[in-house]
Amino acid sequence: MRGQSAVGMNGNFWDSCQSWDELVGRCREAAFDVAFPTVRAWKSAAADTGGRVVGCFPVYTPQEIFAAANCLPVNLFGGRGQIEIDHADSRIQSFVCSIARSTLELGLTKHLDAFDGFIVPSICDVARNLSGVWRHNFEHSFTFYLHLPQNVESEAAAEYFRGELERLRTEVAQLTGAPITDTALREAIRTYNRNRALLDELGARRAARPEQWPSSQIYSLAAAGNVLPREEHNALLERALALGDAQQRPKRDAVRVALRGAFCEQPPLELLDVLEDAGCAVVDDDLQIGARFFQQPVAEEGDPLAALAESYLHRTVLTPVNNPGKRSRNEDLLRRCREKSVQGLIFASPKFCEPALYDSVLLRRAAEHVNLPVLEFEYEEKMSVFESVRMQAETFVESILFFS
Amino acid sequence: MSFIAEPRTVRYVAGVDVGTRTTRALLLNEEGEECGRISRETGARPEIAAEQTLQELCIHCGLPREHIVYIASTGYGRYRVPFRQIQITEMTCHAVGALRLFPETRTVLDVGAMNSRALRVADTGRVIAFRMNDRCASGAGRFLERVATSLEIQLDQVGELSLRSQDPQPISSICAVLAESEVINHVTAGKPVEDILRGAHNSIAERVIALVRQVGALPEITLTGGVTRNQGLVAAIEERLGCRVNVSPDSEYAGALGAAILARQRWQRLENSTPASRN
Amino acid sequence: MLVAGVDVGSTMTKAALLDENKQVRALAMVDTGANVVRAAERAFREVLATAGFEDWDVTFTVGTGYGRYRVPFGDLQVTEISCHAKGACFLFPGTHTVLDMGGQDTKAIRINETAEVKDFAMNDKCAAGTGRFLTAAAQVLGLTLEELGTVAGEAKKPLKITNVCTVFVEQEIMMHLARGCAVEDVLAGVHSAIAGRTIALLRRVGLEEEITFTGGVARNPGMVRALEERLKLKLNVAPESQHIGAIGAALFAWERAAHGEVSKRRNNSEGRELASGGEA
Amino acid sequence: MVGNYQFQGVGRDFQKNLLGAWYKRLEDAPKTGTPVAYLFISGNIGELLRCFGFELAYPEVNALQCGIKKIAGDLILKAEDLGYSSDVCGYVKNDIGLAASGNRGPFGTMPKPDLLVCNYSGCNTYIKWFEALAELYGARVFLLDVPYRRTGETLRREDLDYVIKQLEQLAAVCAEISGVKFDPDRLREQLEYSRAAEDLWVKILHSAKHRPSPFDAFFEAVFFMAPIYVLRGTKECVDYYEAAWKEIEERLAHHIGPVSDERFRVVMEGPPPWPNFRNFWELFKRWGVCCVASTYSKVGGIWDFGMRHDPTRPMESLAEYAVNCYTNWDWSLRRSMLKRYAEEYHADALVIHSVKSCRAFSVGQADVREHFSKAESLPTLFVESDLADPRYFSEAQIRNRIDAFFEALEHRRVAGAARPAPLRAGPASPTKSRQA
Repeated sequence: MRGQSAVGMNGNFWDSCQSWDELVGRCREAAFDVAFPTVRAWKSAAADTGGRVVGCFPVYTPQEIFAAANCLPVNLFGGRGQIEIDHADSRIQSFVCSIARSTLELGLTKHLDAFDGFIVPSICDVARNLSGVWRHNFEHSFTFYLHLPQNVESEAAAEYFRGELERLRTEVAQLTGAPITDTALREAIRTYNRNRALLDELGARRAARPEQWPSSQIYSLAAAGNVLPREEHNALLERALALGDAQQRPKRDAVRVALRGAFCEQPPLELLDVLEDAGCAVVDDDLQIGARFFQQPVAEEGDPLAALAESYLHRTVLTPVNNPGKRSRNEDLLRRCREKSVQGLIFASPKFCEPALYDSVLLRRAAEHVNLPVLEFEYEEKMSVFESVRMQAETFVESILFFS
Repeated sequence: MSFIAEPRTVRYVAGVDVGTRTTRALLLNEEGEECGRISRETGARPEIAAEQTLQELCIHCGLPREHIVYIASTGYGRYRVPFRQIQITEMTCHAVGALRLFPETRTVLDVGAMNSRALRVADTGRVIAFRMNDRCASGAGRFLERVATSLEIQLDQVGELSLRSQDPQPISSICAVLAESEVINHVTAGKPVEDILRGAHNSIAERVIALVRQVGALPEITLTGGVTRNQGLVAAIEERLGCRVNVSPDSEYAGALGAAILARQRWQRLENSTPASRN
Repeated sequence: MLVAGVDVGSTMTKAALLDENKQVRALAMVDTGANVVRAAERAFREVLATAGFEDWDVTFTVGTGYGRYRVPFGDLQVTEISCHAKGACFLFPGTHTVLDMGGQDTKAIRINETAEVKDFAMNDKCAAGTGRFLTAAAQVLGLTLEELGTVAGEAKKPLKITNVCTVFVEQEIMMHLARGCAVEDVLAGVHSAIAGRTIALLRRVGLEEEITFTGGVARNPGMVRALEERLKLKLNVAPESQHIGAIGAALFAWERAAHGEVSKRRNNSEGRELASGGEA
Repeated sequence: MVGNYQFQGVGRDFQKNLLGAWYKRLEDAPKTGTPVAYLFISGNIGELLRCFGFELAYPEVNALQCGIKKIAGDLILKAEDLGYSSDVCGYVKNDIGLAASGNRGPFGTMPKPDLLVCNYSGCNTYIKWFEALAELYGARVFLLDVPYRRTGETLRREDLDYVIKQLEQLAAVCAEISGVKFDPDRLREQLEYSRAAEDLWVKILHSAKHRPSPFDAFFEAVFFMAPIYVLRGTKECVDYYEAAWKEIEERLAHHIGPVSDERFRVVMEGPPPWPNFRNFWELFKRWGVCCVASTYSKVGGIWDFGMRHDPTRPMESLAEYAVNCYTNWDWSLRRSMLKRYAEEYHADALVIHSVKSCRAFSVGQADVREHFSKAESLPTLFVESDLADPRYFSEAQIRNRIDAFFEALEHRRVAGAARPAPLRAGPASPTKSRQA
C-alpha cells in the first residue's frame, strides 16, 4: 500500500497539476498546514493495514526504516509560526529555540493526534532534553531517542550506530507488529535515494537560473515531502521539474548568495521572498537539509542498516550538529561557494540556536579570509516583521553591486 | 572642441532621507558640490512629506523641478517616495555621507532612537561589514528619554549633567524598561543624579561599542544619527573607545548626502552605459 | 483600631486604610515618580486625610511592592505576591488564581481558600507584554489607557503582533499603520499578543477557577475581554483592582494589630517626624 | 567562639591550597615539559590521562573562577566582540575571552593544550567549545562519544562497551602524544584513591540528612566537591576528604551548620550564579534556608547511590562513571533522583535555579517544576539567571521571588497556629554560621 496517495486521491494526482503555480499552491496547502491534512488522509487510508505515523525531529532520522515498516515518517518543523507557545511555555523556558517549544506545543494542543510516535535524534542539548520532556508529557506514545555518534572516525562508532539502527528497527517492528525485512529496507533506500537525487536536481537548476526557480517556491515543493510518502513526493518533484522550465521570468540583476543556519528551525517563507526581493539570489542553502543529508546515494545492496550507518558517518552534508571527522566545515562550505560561484554568504541563525551561533563565528572568519562578503542575522520561525532583515539584505547587496 | 560654449541647462541630483521623525533632502550639482538642503517633519504620510520637502528644496535653491535628473531615496520611508529613481538603505548612505564629511572615516557609528548600527567602510565608501543592534534595549535615544522621565529632568539636559559625574552608577539590566527601576533604585539609594545619568550613558556606550568592536573598528570613527548632539554620550563613547570620534553638525544630513552622492554616481553611469535593472 | 497598607509599585503608589471590622475606610493613589520614600509618604498622608485621621491613629502599617523596604513608617514588609493573594481572596473569597498585571511585572499566583500562596510565576528578564507595553502603545496612538480597550473592541480583523517588546512596540505599530492597517485592528492585535503571554504564565501555576484580575491593567476592558475570550471564562475584576495589593497589606497589618502588636511609631517620637515627610 | 572548634574552615582552606598547588603545576608545565590535556568535569576520565603523565586543565573550572572573581563579565564581552552571540554559553565565551587575553586568569597563566579531550559528547556545547579551541591552539581533539542514559534504571551493555572501546583508543592517542607507555597498575592505584575519596565524599553528602544539617549541600558543596572532580585519583585528594570529614564530624557534634537557625531544608537543582554567588546565598540565609541536597554537586558524577570507581574493573568502571554524570541522565532518572533527595533528606521544598548558559542542565527544568509543584505537590521555587554572565542576574527580581516563596511556606507552617507568621526573614547570626 506504500503507493497510496496521502492526499487521498489516485497515485498520479500530482501529474494532474497543469501549471507551476497550481503545483506550488497545492504544495503550500499540504506542507504548512499544522492540522496535517495529508497525514490524516494517509492514516485513514492505511488504517486497515495498520499503518503508523511517526513524527521526526530534525535534523537527521533514518526514515527508510519507518518507510520500510508501513509507517509514514513526518518531518516536524515546529509550529511554522502559526501557533502560540502557550502550554509548552510551562515545560520549556523562553530562552530556548522556538522549534523545540512549538513542536512540544503541537503535541500538547492535539495537533498531532494522528501521530503514533515521535523520534528525536541527538543533534543538540535542547533536542536531547526534549526527548525526556516529550516522554514525560506523552507517556503512552512511542518515543525514540536516536543517538547519532559524534566521533565518526572511530570504528567503534560504525558498529555502535549499526546497533542503534537495529534497536530502532526492533522497536518500530513492535510498534507496527510486523518485522522489517532487508528487502523492504533496500526498496525504501532506493526510493529515498531517488528523492534526494530529485531534490538535488531542483537545487542544481535553481543555481543555474535563479530567477527561474524562486527559492520560496522550490522550498514549498521540498516541504511537501515532509508530509507525504516519498514515492508520492518523487512523483511531485518529477512533475515540478517538467513544469518549472516552462516558466519564463525576467532575468534580474542579483547577487548570488549561499544561505546557512536553517538546518533545523525553519524561517518563514516571507524571509526567503524578502531576501530575493532585496536582490539576493539564493543559489545554495541548508533549508530542510535532513531530506538531502547524504552527498552520495546510500548503497542499495548488502546490509541495509550498515549502509545507512556508513552513509551517516561519512557521506553527510556538514552541519553544525554532525561531527566532520577528518573533513573540515570551512573547506566544505567554501568549496560549495566556489562551485556555485557565490558572491556573498548569509548566516541566518535561528534565535537561541547555539550550534549555529558557534559555527557562524568560525565560518565567518574563514569566509572573510578569502574576501567572501558575509551577512549575519537571526530569525525565528514566528517572526512576522521583516523590515530589519530587508534593510540588512539590501545594504549587503548594495555593498556588492554599487562598489565593485 | 568649439570656442563658444553652448548654453545648456545645469543638471542636479538629489538625495531624500525619509526618517521616522524627520525628512531631509539635499541637492548636488553635476560636479558633486552641494547646492542646498532642507528638512521637515515626516508626519503620518511619508509620500507627502517627501513631495513637499523636494518642492521646498527647489524653491529654496530657485530651480525648476525638471532640472533634477536623478533622485535616490533612503531612510525607513525610502520605498514611499513616488518620484525616486532608486532607493538605497540608510546604512549604505550613511557610509558614503560620513566619508564625504570626514574622508578618513573607516568606521561609522549611527546611533538612532531605537536602533544603533556600526559600519566598517572602505575608502570607496563601500560597506565592508556591519552590525545592527535591533534587540531590546538597544534604543539609545528612547532609553535616555525613559531615564530622563523617571529622573524628572529635561532630555536635552541629560548629556550635560552626566558630564559632571564623579562616581558613575552601574546600570546592568538588558531591558530598557527594567533599567528604569534600576535608575529609580539608585535615586532612592540617594545617588546623585549626574552619577546615575553617567551610568545610563555608559550602559548605552557599552552596547553600541560592542557593535563597533564586532565589525572590527578602525580609525577614524565617525558618529552619525540623532544622538550626536548629546555630548554626554559622545564623551562616554570616546572614553570607552579610548579615542576621539568625528562629530559634525552636518551628521544629521549624512543619509541625504550619501543618497545624493550615490544618485550622482548612478546617474553618471546611466549617462554612459545602460545598467541592469534593479527593483 | 486602624491599620494601613502601602503598596509602592513601579509606576503608582497605593495606600489603603482599614478599621477593626476590616472595613476599607479610604484608598489613595499617587505617582511613584523618582522618589519612592516621598511617594510612600504622600500616599499615606493622602489616605489619612481622606478618612480624616492622623498617622498616630494607625496601629500598624505594612509596606509592599518593589519599594516596600523604602517605606520609612512601615512596621513590616510583605511581598506584593502575598498581598495580592490576601487582597484578592478578601474581595472574592472564591479566588484560586490571582493575575496581577502592573507596570513592569505580570504575576500569576495560585492560592487556597485561606489565601495561602501555593505557587506563583512572574515574567522574566524583560518587560515585554506587561502593563508598560500598553502604556507605550497608548502613547504612540495618543490614547488614554482606558480608551485603548474600547478602541480595540471595534476591531474587524485583529492583526497578528509577535514582537511584544515594550521598546519596539512603537516601531511595530507605526509600521502597521503606515501599511494602512486600522488602529483598532492593531490594538486588538496588541491586546491578544499580551493575552497570549499572560495565559502562558497563568498555565505555569495552573489556572484554577475563580480567577481574580488585579493591578492597573485590570482597569482596561480590552485586556479583560481579550483574556476572557481566550480563557473562555469570566474574570473577577474589582473596581479597586489597583488597590488590592495595598488592601492585602492592610489585612496583614490587621492580623498583627489583632494580635496586639503596636506600631513602633506609637511609642517613639522620631517616628512621627518620619511620618511627617522628610527624605531618606 | 571559633576557638572551641578545632577543624572549622579546614575543608575550605585545605581546598584552596590544593587547587593553588595544582594551578602552579599547570603554570609550570611548559617549563617542566609536562604534557597538558584539557578536559571537562562531567564524567571526566582524568585517572586514565594521568597514567600518561598529563597535567589536567579544566576550562570550566577556570571559567568558574573568573565568575567568582567577578571578571567573567569583561571576558564574555571580549568573546562577543569576536562575534559570539549574547545567547551562547557564558562559560565558553569566558574561556574564549580568557584565551584572547593571553590566558592569564586569577589562577595564573594557563598553558597551551597538547591534547583536547572532549570527554563528554552529551553536551553539544562542549564539542563546539573544543572545536573553537582546536582552531585557536591547533591542538588535537579526542572526542569521547558518550551515549545518553535514557530512561531505564539499568545501564545498557552496548553503551558501556562502546565507551570502553573508545577509552582504549584514547589510551593509544595519549601514549602517542606523551611517549609514555600505558601502565595498568598505575591506573589501578589511582582508582584505589578515587574510590577512597568517593567513600568519604558520600559520607559528607549524607551528613546533610541530620537536622540541623551540618553542611550546605549546595553553597558549601560547590567548594568541597572541587578536589574530587579535578584531583580525583591522587593521594592528596583522599587526604583532603579525610580532613573535610573531620570538620563535618565536629559540626555534627556541636550541632552547628551553615545557618544558625535552620528553618527550611531545600533540594537545589541547577548550577549557582557564580558572579553573584554570595548575594544569592544571602538571599536564602535570610530565611534560614539550608540546601540539604543538590544536583549541581553531582555534575561530575553520581556516587551517593553506590557507584564507585573500581580498581578491579578499571576501564569498565571508568566507562560507568563517564555515562553517569548528572546531565547525561534522562529526565525520568533526574526526576526520580530529585524525588529521592526530597524524601531521604526531609526537604520542605525544591528550588530550581535555571541558568540560560547551560541548556543541558536547564531545558526541561520548567517541566520538572510543573511535575513537582502539581503532581508531587512539593513546593517548588523557580528562579532564572546565569552561571557566568552577570547581565542575567537581577537581584531585585530574584529576591522578590525568594521572599514570596518562603513567606508562603511560613504561612503554611503556621496555618491554624495562634500567632501569625514572623514574616520578616531572621538574619543568620554570623557567629555561628560557618563558611559564610
